[in-house]
Amino acid sequence: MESVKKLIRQLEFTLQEAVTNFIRSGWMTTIVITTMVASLSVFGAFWMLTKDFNYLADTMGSKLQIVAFLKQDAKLDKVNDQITKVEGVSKVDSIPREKGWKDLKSDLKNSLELDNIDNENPLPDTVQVTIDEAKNVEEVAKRIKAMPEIDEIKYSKELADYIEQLSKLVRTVGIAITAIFGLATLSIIVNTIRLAVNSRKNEIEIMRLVGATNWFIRMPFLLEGIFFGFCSAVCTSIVLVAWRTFSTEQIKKLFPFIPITEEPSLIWTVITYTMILSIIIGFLGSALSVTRYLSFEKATQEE
Amino acid sequence: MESVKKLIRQLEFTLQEAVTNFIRSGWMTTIVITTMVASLSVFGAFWMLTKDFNYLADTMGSKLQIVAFLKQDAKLDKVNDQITKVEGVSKVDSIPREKGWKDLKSDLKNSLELDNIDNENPLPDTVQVTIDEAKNVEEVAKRIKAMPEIDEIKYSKELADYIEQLSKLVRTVGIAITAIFGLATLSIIVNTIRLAVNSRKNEIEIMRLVGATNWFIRMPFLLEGIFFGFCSAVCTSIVLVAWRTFSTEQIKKLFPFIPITEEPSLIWTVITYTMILSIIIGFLGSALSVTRYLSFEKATQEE
Amino acid sequence: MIQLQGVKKVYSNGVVALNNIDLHIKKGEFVFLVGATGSGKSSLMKLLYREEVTTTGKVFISGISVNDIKPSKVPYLRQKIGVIFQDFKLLSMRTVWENVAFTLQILGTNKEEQDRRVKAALDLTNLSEYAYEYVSELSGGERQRVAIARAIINTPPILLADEPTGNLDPENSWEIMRLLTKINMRGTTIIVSTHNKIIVDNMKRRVITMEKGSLIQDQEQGVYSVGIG
Amino acid sequence: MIQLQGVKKVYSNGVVALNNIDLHIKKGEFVFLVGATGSGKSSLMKLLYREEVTTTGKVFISGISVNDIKPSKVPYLRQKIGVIFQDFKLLSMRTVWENVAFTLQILGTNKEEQDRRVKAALDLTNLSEYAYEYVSELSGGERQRVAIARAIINTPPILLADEPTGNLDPENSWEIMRLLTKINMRGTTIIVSTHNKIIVDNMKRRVITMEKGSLIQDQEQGVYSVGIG
Ligand SMILES: Nc1ncnc2c1ncn2[C@@H]1O[C@H](COP(=O)(O)OP(=O)(O)OP(=O)(O)O)[C@@H](O)[C@H]1O
Ligand SMILES: Nc1ncnc2c1ncn2[C@@H]1O[C@H](COP(=O)(O)OP(=O)(O)OP(=O)(O)O)[C@@H](O)[C@H]1O
Ligand SMILES: [Mg+2]
Ligand SMILES: [Mg+2]
Repeated sequence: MESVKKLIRQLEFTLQEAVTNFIRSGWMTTIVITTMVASLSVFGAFWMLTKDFNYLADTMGSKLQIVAFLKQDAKLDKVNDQITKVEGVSKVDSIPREKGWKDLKSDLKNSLELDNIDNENPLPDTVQVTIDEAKNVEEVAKRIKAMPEIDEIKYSKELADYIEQLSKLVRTVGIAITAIFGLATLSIIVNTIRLAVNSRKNEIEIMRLVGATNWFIRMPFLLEGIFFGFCSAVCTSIVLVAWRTFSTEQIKKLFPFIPITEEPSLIWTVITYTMILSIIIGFLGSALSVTRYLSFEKATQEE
Repeated sequence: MESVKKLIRQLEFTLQEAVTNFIRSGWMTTIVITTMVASLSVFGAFWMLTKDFNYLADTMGSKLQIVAFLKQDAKLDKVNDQITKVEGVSKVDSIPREKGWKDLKSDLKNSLELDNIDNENPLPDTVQVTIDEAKNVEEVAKRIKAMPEIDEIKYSKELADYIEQLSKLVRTVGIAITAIFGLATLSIIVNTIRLAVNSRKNEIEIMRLVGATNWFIRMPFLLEGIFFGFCSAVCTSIVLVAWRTFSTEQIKKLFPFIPITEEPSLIWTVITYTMILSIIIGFLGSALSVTRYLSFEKATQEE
Repeated sequence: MIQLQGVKKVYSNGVVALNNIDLHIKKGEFVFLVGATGSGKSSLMKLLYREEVTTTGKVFISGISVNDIKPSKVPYLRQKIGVIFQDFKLLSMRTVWENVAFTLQILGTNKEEQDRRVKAALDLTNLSEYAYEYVSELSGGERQRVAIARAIINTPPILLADEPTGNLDPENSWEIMRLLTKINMRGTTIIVSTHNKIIVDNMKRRVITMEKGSLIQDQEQGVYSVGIG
Repeated sequence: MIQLQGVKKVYSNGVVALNNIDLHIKKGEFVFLVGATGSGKSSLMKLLYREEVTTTGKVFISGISVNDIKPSKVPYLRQKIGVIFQDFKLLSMRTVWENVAFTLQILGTNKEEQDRRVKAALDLTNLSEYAYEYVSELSGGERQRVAIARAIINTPPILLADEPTGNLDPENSWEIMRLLTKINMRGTTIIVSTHNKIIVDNMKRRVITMEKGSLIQDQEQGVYSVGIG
C-alpha cells in the first residue's frame, strides 16, 4: 500500500517536472516545436500533394474512351446494359446509327465541301464507353470485344499506356519521396530533441549523482516528448487544414478545369497519421536522447 | 605594424579554434550536418521534382495539334513554310488531299461497312501543326487562321485549356511549395544551429568575462557555420546527384513513355544554389545564434 | 560500515589518484580526511558513491562490494549516501527549496513530510529566507549551504562532505560542524574532507591524512598536519 | 585607482546586496575584503569588472565611470582586470594550458611570448605537470590554481581574487598569498575576498569588513573580525 502511494507521489512529481521543464525552457520548447511543425507540415503537405497528383493522373484516365461498333442485328439497349455491368466502366453512351450519321455529316460539313455523300448511312450502332482508370482499359476492351453483339472496338492503346504510366509514375515517385521525406523528418526531429536534451545533460548528471533512478529521470523527458509531439501535431494540423483550404479554393478559382480530390477524408487521414507519428516521434526521440546520458559507465567519461 | 601582426595572430587563433570546436564537439557537428543535409536534400529533391513536373506538363502541350484546311488553290509547300515560321510551332506535317482521302478511307473501312463512298475525294489539302506549349495554342491558331491560304482550322480548345491550366498549376504549386519548403528548411537549420550554439553558452559567457571582444568570440562560430554549410552542401550534392541518377534511370527503365528533362544543367543549377544557400544559412545561423549570447545586458540575466 | 581493501585508482589519463589504500571506518564514526590538493580525497569519496570504480582492490559499504553493484542498482546505493560535492552540483535553474526537496522526491516521500523536512533543513543551514530564490542568484557560501541541506535532508546512514566549508565564514563553518556533529550523534557515519586546520584541530576527531594518493597517517583525535609530517 | 561613490546594488529579485558603499582604493594597494557569506563581497567585485551595474551610485576605475562604458568597450575594461572567480569559470573541455593561454590569445600576444608566460604562470602555481590535462580531470584545488594562473598571466593593473584559497591546503594558500604579494609589489592593485582568518591576520594588510551589504569597518593593517564586531 505504502509503495503504491510512493509510486503515485513519484508520478505526480514526474508530471509536475515535465510541465515545469516545458514552461521553463521556453525558447527550447519553441524551437523543438517549430522544427517539428515545419518538418511535419512539409511531410503532410507533400503527402496530400501526392494524393492530389494521383487523383489528377487518375482522372486523366477518365478521358479514355473505347468506341464499340455493334453488329447489325444487335440491340443497342441490351448491349449498353451489358457493358455498364463490366468492371472498370464508368459511363456508357449509346449512339444509334442515325444519330452517328447525322453528327458525322454535320461535322464534315463544317469543314469540308462535301455534299455528295448525303445518300446512305454506312454507320453501325455505336457505344462510347468511358473507363474509370487507365490501367483497366485493356481488360475492359477485351471483355467488350468478347461480347457476341460487338463487331469491332476502337481505342487509343498508346494514350492508355501513356496515361497509365504517368499515373504509375506519380504514385511511385509519391511513395518514394514520401518515404524519404518521412525519414528526413524523423532524423530532423530526433536530432533537435537530442540537442534540446543535451542542453540539460548537466541536470541529468546531477540527478543521477543524488540517487535518482533512470526511470525517475527519464519519465519527465518522455512526458515532455509526448507533449512536444502533441503540440506539434496540433499546430501541424492547423497548418495543413489552412493550407488545404486555401489551396483548394485558389485552385478552384484559378484553374476551374483542374479536378481536385474533394473527399474531406483525405485531410483527416493525413492529420490522423501525422498526429500519431508526431507523438511517437516525440516520445521516441526523447527516450533515445535521454538514454544516451543514462548509461552508467559512459557518463563519467564524457563531458 | 604591430597591430597588424596582432590581428593576424588573432585570426590564426580563430581558425584554430573553429577547427578544434568542429572536431571536438563531434556528435554535435554530426547532428547539425545531418539535419542540414536532410532538409536541404528534401528541398533540392523537391525543386528538381517541380522542374520535372513542369517539363512533363509542358510536353503534354506537344500533344496539342491544330489542323488547318487549305483553300483549294493554295500551295501546300508554301503554306507549310509559312506556318513553320510562326512562333510557338514545333512541327508542321503536310497532308496532301490524296493522302488524306486514302487514310480516311482505310480508316473507315477498318470499322465500318462502307463501300459506296469510294467515288470522289471531298477533302482539301491539310497541314497538321504541332504546338510547343499549351499556352501558345490560341495565339498560333489565330495567326494561322489569318493566313489568306487557309480556309478553316480545327483544334480542341478545351484540351488546350486543360493542359495549359495543368501546367500553370504545376508551376504555381511548385513555386509556392518550394518557397514554403525553403522557409521550413531555413527555420529547421537555424534552430539546429541555435541549439548547438546554446550548448556552448557557458563557454561564451566565460570568454566574455575574461575580456574577449564580441568579434573574437563570434569569429570561430562564423567559420564553423561556414564549415557546416560547406560540408552539408557537399553531402547534399552527393545525395541529389545519386538520387537524380538513380531516379532518372529507374523512370527510363520502368516508364519508357514518360519524358524526362535530360538537360544536365538542371542538377548543376540546383546544386549550385543549394551550395550557396547552405553556406549562407550556416553562416547566418551561427551569426544569429551566437549574437544571442553577446548582448551585454541580457547575458547576466538569463541563465 | 565502510571498508577499502588494497584500493588503487588510476584515471584514464594515467594519473594514479589512489594507491594501495586500506581503510576501515566503523558505523557512526566521524572522520576527517585531510591532505594537500590533488592528494586523492575527492577520488576516495567518488569510489564510495560509485561515481568512479577502483582500478584494483575492493570497496565495501555495509558489507556489499560497491564495484559489483549492478548499474541499475547504483541509484539505491546513492540514496543511502548523502554527498556534499566539492563543486556543489546544484540545479541552478531551480529554487533552493526545489533543490533540497529533490532527494525526498526521488524517494517518493509524501508532501507534508517533504515540507516539514525541507523547512527543517533550511532552518539548520540558515537558508530559510532564501527558500524561493534560484540557486543562480545565490552567493558562493549560500550555494554551499544548499548543497549541505540537500545532503542531510533524508538523514542518510552515510554522509560524505567534500570541503563543505570552503566558501563559508568561520561562524557559518562552525555552525555546519555543529550540525554535522549532531547528525553524527544520531548514528550517521560522516567523512569530511577539508583544508581547514582550525576546525580539524578543534574537533578532536579521527583524522586520516593523505599524500599523493597514499594514506600516510590515521590518528584518533588527531590534528591537521598536512605538509608538516 | 578604484573608487565607489554611494553605491547601491539591488538585484532583480529585490535583494539589496550592497548599500551605500563609499570606498577608495589607491593604485598598488593590497586589500582584503571580508564578511559573512552573502554580505556582498562578490557583488562588489562584479561591479568592478561590470558583470553587474550599480542600481544607484558610481564606480570609477582609473577615473572612468564603469557604468558609462559602452557595451562594446567592456571587453577592454576586462582585459585590464584579472579576476579569480569564486566558481573558477574555467573551460572544462580544454586543457590547463589552453585555459591559461586564453587571456593572451585575446590580446593577440605572439606565440613565443605566450609560451614563455604560460609556462611561468604554471610554474608559479605549481601546475607545470598538469599543463596538458583537461580541466574536467583536475581536483578542486588544482582548478582553483588554474583560475589563479589565468588571472595573473597578463599582469593586469588590477587583480580581483574572490575566495582564491577556498579549496587549497594551507601550504598552497600561503604560496598563493606570497605570489599575490609579489605581484602587488610590481604595482598591481589587488583585492582579495576571503574567509581565511589565519591569512588575513598574518598578512597585516588593509582589511575592509562588510556586513549585510554595508561597509562596516576599514582598517589599515587589520585583522579578520567577522561576526565579532
Ligand atoms: N576525472 C579525472 N581524470 C583524471 N585525473 C583525475 C580525475 N579526477 C582527479 N584526477 C587527478 O587525481 C588526483 C587526485 O584528485 P582528487 O580530486 O582526488 O584530489 P583532492 O584530494 O580532492 O584535491 P582537492 O583538495 O584539490 O580537492 C589529482 O592529481 C587529479 O588531477
Ligand atoms: N544574481 C543575483 N541575483 C539575485 N541575488 C543575488 C545575486 N547574486 C547575489 N545575490 C544575493 O546578494 C547577496 C550578496 O551576494 P554576494 O555573492 O555578493 O555575497 P558574498 O559576500 O560574495 O558571499 P560569499 O562569501 O558566500 O561568496 C546574497 O544575499 C545573494 O543571495
Ligand atoms: Mg577534492
Ligand atoms: Mg562570493
